[in-house]
Amino acid sequence: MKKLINDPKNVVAEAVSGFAQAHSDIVRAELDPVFVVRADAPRSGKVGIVSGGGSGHEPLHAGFVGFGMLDAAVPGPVFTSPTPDPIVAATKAVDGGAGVLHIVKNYTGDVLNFETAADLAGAEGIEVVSVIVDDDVAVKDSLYTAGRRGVAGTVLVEKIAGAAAERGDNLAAVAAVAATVNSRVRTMGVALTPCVVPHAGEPSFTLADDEIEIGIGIHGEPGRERIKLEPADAIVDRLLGAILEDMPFEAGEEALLLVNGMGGTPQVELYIVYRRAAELLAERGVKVTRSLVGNFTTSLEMQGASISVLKLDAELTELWDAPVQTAALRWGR
Amino acid sequence: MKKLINDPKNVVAEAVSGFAQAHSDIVRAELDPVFVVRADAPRSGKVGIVSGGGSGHEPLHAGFVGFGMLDAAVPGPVFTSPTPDPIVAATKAVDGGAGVLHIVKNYTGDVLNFETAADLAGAEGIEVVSVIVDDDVAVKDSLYTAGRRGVAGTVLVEKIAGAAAERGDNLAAVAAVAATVNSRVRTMGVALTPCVVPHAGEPSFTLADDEIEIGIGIHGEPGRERIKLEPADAIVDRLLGAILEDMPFEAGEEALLLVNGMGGTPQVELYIVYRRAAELLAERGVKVTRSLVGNFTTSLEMQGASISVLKLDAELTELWDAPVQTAALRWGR
Amino acid sequence: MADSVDAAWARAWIVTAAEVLAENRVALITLDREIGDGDHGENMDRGFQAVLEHLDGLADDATPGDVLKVVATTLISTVGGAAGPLYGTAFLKAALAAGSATELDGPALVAALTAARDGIVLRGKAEPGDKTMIDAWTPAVDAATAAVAAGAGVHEILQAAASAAEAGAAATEPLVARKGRASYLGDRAIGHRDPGAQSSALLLRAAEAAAGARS
Amino acid sequence: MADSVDAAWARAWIVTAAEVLAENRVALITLDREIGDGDHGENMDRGFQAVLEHLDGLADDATPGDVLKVVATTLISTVGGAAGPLYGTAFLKAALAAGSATELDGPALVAALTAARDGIVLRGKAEPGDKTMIDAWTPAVDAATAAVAAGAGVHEILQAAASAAEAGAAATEPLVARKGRASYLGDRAIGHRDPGAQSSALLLRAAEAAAGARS
Ligand SMILES: Nc1ncnc2c1ncn2[C@@H]1O[C@H](COP(=O)(O)OP(=O)(O)O)[C@@H](O)[C@H]1O
Ligand SMILES: Nc1ncnc2c1ncn2[C@@H]1O[C@H](COP(=O)(O)OP(=O)(O)O)[C@@H](O)[C@H]1O
Ligand SMILES: [Mg+2]
Ligand SMILES: [Mg+2]
Ligand SMILES: [Mg+2]
Ligand SMILES: [Mg+2]
Repeated sequence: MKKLINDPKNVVAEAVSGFAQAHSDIVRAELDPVFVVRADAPRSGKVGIVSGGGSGHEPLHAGFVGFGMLDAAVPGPVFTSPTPDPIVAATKAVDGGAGVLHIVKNYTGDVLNFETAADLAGAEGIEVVSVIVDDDVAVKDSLYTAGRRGVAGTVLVEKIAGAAAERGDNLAAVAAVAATVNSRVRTMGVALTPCVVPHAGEPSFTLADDEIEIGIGIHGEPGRERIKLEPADAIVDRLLGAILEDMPFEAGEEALLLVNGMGGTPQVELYIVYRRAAELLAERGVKVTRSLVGNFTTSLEMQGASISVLKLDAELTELWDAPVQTAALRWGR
Repeated sequence: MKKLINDPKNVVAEAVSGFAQAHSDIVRAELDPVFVVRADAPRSGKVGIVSGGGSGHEPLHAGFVGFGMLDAAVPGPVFTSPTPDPIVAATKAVDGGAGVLHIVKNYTGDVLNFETAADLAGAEGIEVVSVIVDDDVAVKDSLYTAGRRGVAGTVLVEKIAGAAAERGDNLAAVAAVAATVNSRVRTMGVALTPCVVPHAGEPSFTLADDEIEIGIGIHGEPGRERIKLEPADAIVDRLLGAILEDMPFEAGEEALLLVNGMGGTPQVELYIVYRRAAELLAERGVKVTRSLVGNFTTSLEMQGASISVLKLDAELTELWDAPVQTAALRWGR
Repeated sequence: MADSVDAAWARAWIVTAAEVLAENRVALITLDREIGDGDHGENMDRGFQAVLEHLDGLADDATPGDVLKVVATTLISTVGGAAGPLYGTAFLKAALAAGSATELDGPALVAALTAARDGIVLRGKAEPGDKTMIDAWTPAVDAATAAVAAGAGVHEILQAAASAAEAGAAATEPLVARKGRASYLGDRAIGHRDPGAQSSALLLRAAEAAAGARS
Repeated sequence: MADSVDAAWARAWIVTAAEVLAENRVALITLDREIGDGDHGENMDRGFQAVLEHLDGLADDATPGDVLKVVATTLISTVGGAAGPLYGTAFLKAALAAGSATELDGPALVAALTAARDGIVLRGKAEPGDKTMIDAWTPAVDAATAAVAAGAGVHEILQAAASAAEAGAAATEPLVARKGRASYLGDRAIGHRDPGAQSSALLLRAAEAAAGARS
C-alpha cells in the first residue's frame, strides 16, 4: 500500500483539519467529535441540512458544506458510517430553529446511526426529518437485499435541497424536494481497479488485467457482475441502458447528466464517457440541459466512473442553477 | 492497460468533444485543427490568452478556458506538444485586436512549436508575446539541462494573467504580470505510481511497492531521485524544503499554497499534504492567505502530488480573487 | 459452586472479547473485504478497545447490567457502520434484561441472551438465513434455551451457546445474503462466511471462556 | 550509372522511412519511455504516415527539393513534441539546399545533409555529446563529407552517413543528457540510447537503402 498518509488511524482527522484550514472562508471543523460545519452556522430561521457517512468518498460530503448546500457534514472512519454522537453534535450546531434535514445514503450502517442520532436530537427538542438516498440501479431486487445504495445521486439531492433551504423553504418542503430529487435520479457505475482502505492495507478486491466490475458501489465492495474490458462506448451503453430501463424518458424530457469519477480516473476518460452518454440520450430524445463532470462521489483511488441521470423540471432546474459556494461546487458567487 | 477509452488514437478528439458539450455555456471546440475556445471569443479590445501542450494534464489547459482566465487552449496528443497549426488557429480565433499572449510550459517541444506558431501568427499581423513557465525546482542545474519544467504553477500564471487581461491591461502589461507570477512561484512533486499513456499501453516507469519518485514532472517521466516510501509529513518536508531553499521567505510575507493532485490521488491525501505544508509554512513565519487543493495539473492516473508556493503581494492577491468562470476554476460569478 | 454469573464474569467476558477481537482483527477484515467493505475487524477492535477504557471507570459495586450498559453505549459511540448500532442495541437490551441483579442464574442469563438477539432483530430486521450475525445469535439462543430447560449450569449454557454460534457462523458460508452489504453481491456471496456472524461467535466463545475460568 | 540521386530516390527514401518507422514504433516508444515520455515512436509514425498521404499529392515533375519540402511541412504540422519542429526544420533546410535541382550529385547531397543537421542545431541548440539526435547527425555529416572528399558516389556517401549515424546513436548510451526531457534525469539517463538519435539513424539507413535499390 502506497499512500500519502501518516498513521492510518489519523487519516480522517488530519484530512479534515487540512480541509478546514484550506477552506476557512467557507467552513470550520470540530475535531471532538469530528464534523465539518459552515463557518456561519447556525443560520437563524433556515432549515439546517446535515449529511455524512464513511470517509473515502471526498469531496462528498465535506466538500459540499457551504452556502446553498449542506450546513454540516459528518465524516466517519474510511468507509465506515459515523456513530450517532458527531451526527447529534452537527445537528445541534446547525439548528437555527427551523429544524434539520438529515440526508442519508442507504447503507445499513448509515441508516441505523442516523436513526439513533435523529432520536437523540429529537429528545433534545430539535425537529429532524431524514431522507434516504437510494439511486443505484445496480442493486436489482430490493426485496431480497438491503435495498438500493445511495451513490453519486446524493450530490444532486444535496445541491437541490440546499438551494431550497437557502431560499427559505420550511423543513417539510426541503425534505419533499430532497425526496423528489431522489425519486428522479438513477445511477450506475463501473470499476476498472479496486481501492485500498488505509487501515486494511490491501485492495478491496482483485480484478484481472482484462476485467471490469459493472454495478460497483462506492465502498470498494465488488460490483454485481464481472465482465471483460470493453470499449468505453460499450460500457456507457450498459450503464445508461440500465438507468433508462429503470427510469424511462419520453422524448423531449429534460435531464441533468452527471459523469462521476471514482477518484483515480483521468479526466479525459470522464469526458469520453460523457460524450457517449450525451449522444445516447440525444438518440433517445432526452434533452441534456445541465451537466456535471468530475470527481464528486469517489472510492479513494479507484479507477472507474458512474453515470447519473436526473429528470429535470423547471423547479429543479431553477434550484440547480441557484448560487452555491462550497469547496467542491461553486457558482453564482 | 485498462482505460475508459475507445480507440487510443481518438482519446483527445473524443474527450475534447465531450468537454465542449458538457461546458457549452463556457466554451466551444474546434476539431480541425483541435482547440478549445471561449464561447464568446474573440473579445474585442481584450488581450487574448492562449495556452496548450500535450494532453493528459487535465483540467490543464482546456478546463481553464473562460471568463477571467484563458481565451483558448490547444491540446496536443497525450503528453505530446501540439503542432503549430492549431496554435495559430487558436491565436487567430481569440485575437480581439489587442494582441495575444502565449503561455508556454518550458519543454523543448512546447517551446519550439509555440515559437513557430508565434512566427506564423506574427506574419499574419497578430502581435504575439510568449511567456515561458518554469516553476519546477526539481530540475536543479539549468546550465546542464533543458531548464526547469513548467508544472502546476502554470495554473496560477494562467489565472492571474487572465484576470489582468479581463480588467483591460494591454499586452505588455499582461505579459509582465504572467512573468511576475512565474518568477514568484515554485513547485516540487512526488509520484507514488506511474501512469500509462494510451498509445503506449505500458506504465511510463516502474516503482517497487515501497518506492516513490521525488521531483517528478508531469509527463510520466521518471523523477530526479527514487527513495523508500515515507510518511506524508516527511515527504512534504522534502518537497517544501526544496521550494523554500530555492525561494526563501521573510517572516510575515504572504503566500498562496497550491496542493495539486497528479490525477489518481484520493482527496484525503491531498488535504493531509496540505495540512503539513501549511503547518511548516506557519513555522517559517509565512502567512498562507490563499489556498487551492485538488487536481489541476495531472499526469493521467498517476498517484502523487505537487506543492506550489506563490509569493503574493496585494496586486497578485487582487488578481487572484477576481472573478473567474471556467470548467475547473470558478468563483465570483 | 454458585451457579450464576456476576459482574466479575461480565468484566472478564469483555476483557477476553477485546483480546480475541484484536487477535482476529485481520481475519474479520479479510472476511468483510470478500463480501463487504473490509472494515468489520477494524470497527470491532476500535470499539472493544474503547470499552476497555470505559470499564475502568465503573464503580466497584457495578452490577452485570451496569457493565453491559457501558459496553452498549461505548459500542454505539465508537464502532459505527452497521455493527455498531446492532451490537450496541444487543448489549443495551441485555443490560435491561439483567436489570439491577448482582448475579444472573441460568434462566436470567438466557433471558439476557434472548434480549440481545431480539434487539439485533428489532434494529436490523434480519431473519435467520439472511446471512447476518443473526445466524450466529439465533442458534445460540436456541441452544442456551434448550440447555437451561435440561437443567444445565451457566458455564454449560454458555458453552452450548458458543458452539451453536460457531456452527451458525460456519453455516452462513453457502448462503446468499439478504441484508447488509453482502446482499448487493447476489450469488457471489456464496462460499464466504459472514463477518458479523463470525464476530458474534467469537464474542459468545469469550463469554464461555470467562465463565469457565471462574468455575 | 548517373552518380546522383533524384526525386524518385527522395520518394523511395520517404516510403522506406515510413515503413521502417512503423516497424520501429514500439522500439522507439520503449526507448523514450525509459528516459523521456514514451511518445517518440508514436510521433514519428504518425508524422511519416501523414507524409505518405501528402506525397501522393505531389506533381509528377516534382524535384527532390519539392519532396523534401512536403516532408518538412507535413512533419511540422503532424509530429508535435520536440521531434516535430526539429525534423521539420531539418527537412526544410535540406529542401532549401537542394533548391530546384532535379538531381543531386555527391557534393549537393552532402550539402543537403549538412543543412539538415545545421537546421536541427539552429532550433535545438544542442551540441555533440548532449545525447540528442545531433549525436547521430554530426558523425553522419562528417562521414559523408569525408566520403565525398574521397570521391565516393552517392550510395557510398549515404552508406557512410548511415553507418556513422548508427554508431553515433549507439554511442549516446553512456552519456548524460543535456537537452530534451532526458536531461531531467541526470545520471539516470546513463545506459539508455537516445530515441531521437536512434530514429535519425533509421532515417539515414532508409536513405541509403533507397539509393541502393536504385543503383
Ligand atoms: N440488517 C442487519 N441485521 C443484522 N446484522 C446485520 C445487518 N446488516 C449488517 N449486519 C451485520 O453487520 C456485519 C457488517 O458489519 P460492519 O462491517 O462493521 O459494518 P458495515 O457493513 O457498515 O461496514 C455483517 O457481516 C452482518 O453480520
Ligand atoms: N534541443 C534539442 N536538440 C536536438 N534534439 C533534441 C533536443 N531536444 C530533444 N531532442 C530530441 O528529441 C527526441 C525526443 O523527441 P520526442 O519524444 O518526439 O519529443 P518530446 O521530448 O517532446 O516527447 C530526443 O530523443 C532527442 O533526440
Ligand atoms: Mg463499513
Ligand atoms: Mg512528448
Ligand atoms: Mg464492513
Ligand atoms: Mg517523447
